[in-house]
Amino acid sequence: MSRARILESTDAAVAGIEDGSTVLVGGFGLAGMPFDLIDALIRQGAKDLTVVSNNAGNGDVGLAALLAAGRVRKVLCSFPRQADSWVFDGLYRAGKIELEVVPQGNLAERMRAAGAGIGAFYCPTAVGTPLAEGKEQREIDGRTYLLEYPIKGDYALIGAHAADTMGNLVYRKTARNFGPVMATAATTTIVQVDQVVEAGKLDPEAIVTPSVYVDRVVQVTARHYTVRGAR
Amino acid sequence: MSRARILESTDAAVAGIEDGSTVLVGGFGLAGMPFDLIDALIRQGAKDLTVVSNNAGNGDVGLAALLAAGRVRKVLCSFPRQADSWVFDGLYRAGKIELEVVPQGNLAERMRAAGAGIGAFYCPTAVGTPLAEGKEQREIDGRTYLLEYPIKGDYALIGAHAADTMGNLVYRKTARNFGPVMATAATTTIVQVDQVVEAGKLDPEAIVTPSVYVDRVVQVTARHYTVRGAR
Amino acid sequence: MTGYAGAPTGAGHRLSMDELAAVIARDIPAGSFVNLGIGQPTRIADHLPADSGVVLHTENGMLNMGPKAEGDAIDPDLTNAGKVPVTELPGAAYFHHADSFAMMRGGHLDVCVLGAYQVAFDGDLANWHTGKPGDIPAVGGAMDLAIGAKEVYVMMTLFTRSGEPKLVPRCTYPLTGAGCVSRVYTDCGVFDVGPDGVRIRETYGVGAQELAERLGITLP
Amino acid sequence: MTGYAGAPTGAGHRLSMDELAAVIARDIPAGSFVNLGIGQPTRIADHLPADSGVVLHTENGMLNMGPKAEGDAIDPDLTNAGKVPVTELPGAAYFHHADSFAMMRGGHLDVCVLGAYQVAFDGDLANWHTGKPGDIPAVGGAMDLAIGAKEVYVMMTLFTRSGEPKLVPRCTYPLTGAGCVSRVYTDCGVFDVGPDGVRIRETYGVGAQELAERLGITLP
Repeated sequence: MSRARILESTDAAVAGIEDGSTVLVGGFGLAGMPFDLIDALIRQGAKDLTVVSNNAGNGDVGLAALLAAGRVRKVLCSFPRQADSWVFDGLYRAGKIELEVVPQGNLAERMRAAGAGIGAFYCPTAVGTPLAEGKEQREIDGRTYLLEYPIKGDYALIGAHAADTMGNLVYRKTARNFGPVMATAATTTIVQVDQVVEAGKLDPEAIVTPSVYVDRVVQVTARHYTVRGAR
Repeated sequence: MSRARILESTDAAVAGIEDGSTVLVGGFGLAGMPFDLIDALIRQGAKDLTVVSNNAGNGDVGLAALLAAGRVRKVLCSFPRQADSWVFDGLYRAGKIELEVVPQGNLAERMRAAGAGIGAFYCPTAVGTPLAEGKEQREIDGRTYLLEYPIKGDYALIGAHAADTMGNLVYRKTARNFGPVMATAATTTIVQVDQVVEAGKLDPEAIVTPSVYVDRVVQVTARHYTVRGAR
Repeated sequence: MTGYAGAPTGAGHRLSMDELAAVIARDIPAGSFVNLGIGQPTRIADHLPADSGVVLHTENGMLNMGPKAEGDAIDPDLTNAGKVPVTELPGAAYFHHADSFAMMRGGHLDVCVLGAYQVAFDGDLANWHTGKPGDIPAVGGAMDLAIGAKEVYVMMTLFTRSGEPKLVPRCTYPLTGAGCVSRVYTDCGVFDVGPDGVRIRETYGVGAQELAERLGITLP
Repeated sequence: MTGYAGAPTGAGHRLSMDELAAVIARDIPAGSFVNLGIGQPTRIADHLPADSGVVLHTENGMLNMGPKAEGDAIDPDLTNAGKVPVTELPGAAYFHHADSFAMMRGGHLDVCVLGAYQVAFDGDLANWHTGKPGDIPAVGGAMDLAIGAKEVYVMMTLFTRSGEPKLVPRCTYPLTGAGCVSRVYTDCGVFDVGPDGVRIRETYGVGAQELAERLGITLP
């Protein structure tokens, strides 16, 4: 990918996302969720989206707001049902949204595979469970594995703590979660950060997402929510 | 794995390595090579070893010295033939050592798979080449892949820059190379570091190898060599 | 646990969930790397001795997690897998989700303690889905946790509110993992499970004989 | 390249390897992420304009590598893939080998430039092994590089010392990658290769007609 662009607005950052796109949305619950990019995506208007994210929205903000706006056709996630996932619950029960449940580690590893050029991999998770149905099974060295395929995104919307002007990223604490993996798995990675610093200001030993994975960066005023409820 | 132990000597660090073990040896050429642990391993006397490392030794130090001592039955590596790999070259031409050549990225990814509990993976590297011989081949989404299996070590000997008292590790520049991957792929990971600091002194955001992967740590006086020659 | 409807009627003292958490904390070897599932298992952290050297993993990307955060210490960027704000201990490390689950799947954690709907005598685990038609399925990290740690312990009440045993010959709920549980800690007793079947380790407030009859197992 | 034995006999000026490096540098789009193979391709770095914004990747774990280190700047912990001490530019990042090759294999680099023994008209590449019985095989990152970048360019002399073309209908040396090369830069000219066969883009010191005859290709 060629050099990351530092943009002036979230609207510019989400420009061009097409109807029908697969969008990887960062965050574990609300930690690391790119609220401002999602709000911009709602304004931008792309619809019929497939969203890949760990959860299916909390409360009425972020991903939940995108779902409420009716822009999402399908959700791939590990944990849609939460204490405060009323938006998703309502859509799902009304048959207005499709759901594919993927174990959390498989969600992460399948996106990593997409980013790393791995065609498929044998994974021990979910063997013998209903989520193994329809999957190819194989014994290797006496253990049973399921064949899992990559999950690739057209776009990733993620949140990070800081970017340098080249697009290198660092994160904060457990808000790191899916961001680094999604950045590798999407054709176009769009990042909201709390601050942009000059290239050379981030410790090269501590950069988590190297610039090659980042396409668009926008600085936003940090907004945080705390959720109550189960994962 | 239970808590890492900080040991007083390299001899204590390599104690118990059995004849016939598979030993993952860090370093890319000399950068990151655990010279002191290898010297201790030579004193310790384990023989009939299978060594997994990117190269097959440079000059007369480090891995080359272990080879010269006649302790290695087989080498898995990506690049044995170098301007200064006379020890390996001699043993190989005399039929005294077995060689398995593995593309560099596959070497890394197969060790990652071992550490990550992946049973096997489909990889596009080496398709259509002599190194594809005997490997299972598969088309996925119109591209051809080879099935690659994990490489697991009984021991890993690696070099890092600093450890904290819990065993968390940071590296320096390109000396990081195979260390973090090997630490995940071995039953017992033994690390030489330039310094040991109190837990809490390393930035939790910048730790590259978390303590769970580290079994034994020993502090040594930094020794560095620079090589001339091709990779 | 003071008398839920389904528990045995013996006069003895069954363990409260807090007492049970203390029992499990006692059984976790010093220096272990441990993942405590959301819900009841989280309580175990409060019972680990300060010098246990146990390091807690949370699958959303952290090792050496500290206690729940209170007041000003609450940081929305620092939560556990249950999305509860927590703290960090000296020597903590952060990593992304693929690395976190690689750590688990690769067998690097010593112990994982999970809640359960049902555990089978052979170690099958059901804890993610009731299988009822109206329920929205949600698995989270349960299946990854189930197959990941070296030892998977379950912490649960032994009986449902309506008196059905939750330690069963064969799970009727959809499985989370097959043959993955090695030990089951309950208010009425502790059990080893696995390929050789179920074995009572200790009992609380109820005789082994009565327990065996309620569960339909044979004492050795 | 001043007259190696096998080159065409025309009186014109064939490019030196340094001139060729400048041509390749010119063709690399600004802002690209690029891996330069060991040997001749390394020279390309010296010809990239300061404002090109090209970011160099070295597969031993670094992005935004700077020029070769000299004197006191030599740090044994900082080398390129050829194990030559190098420097770091502002905005550099370090990562481990699995991450570095994931970056390559995942198609995130724009251009990779490699040396070669032979390239076939369809883009097959041979650059790792002569196949001679006495030779010790050594592949390094060659096979990973060959299939990794979006565009794989080759930089080589067009003929061997004994006058054999190195751009051939079919490689006789063991392959490094199948159909992976898109363009071949040589002292005598630049060629597009691939599924549609070979096409001459430009020539240096020799006519297209003569070149076509030497290589056994037909001009359009």
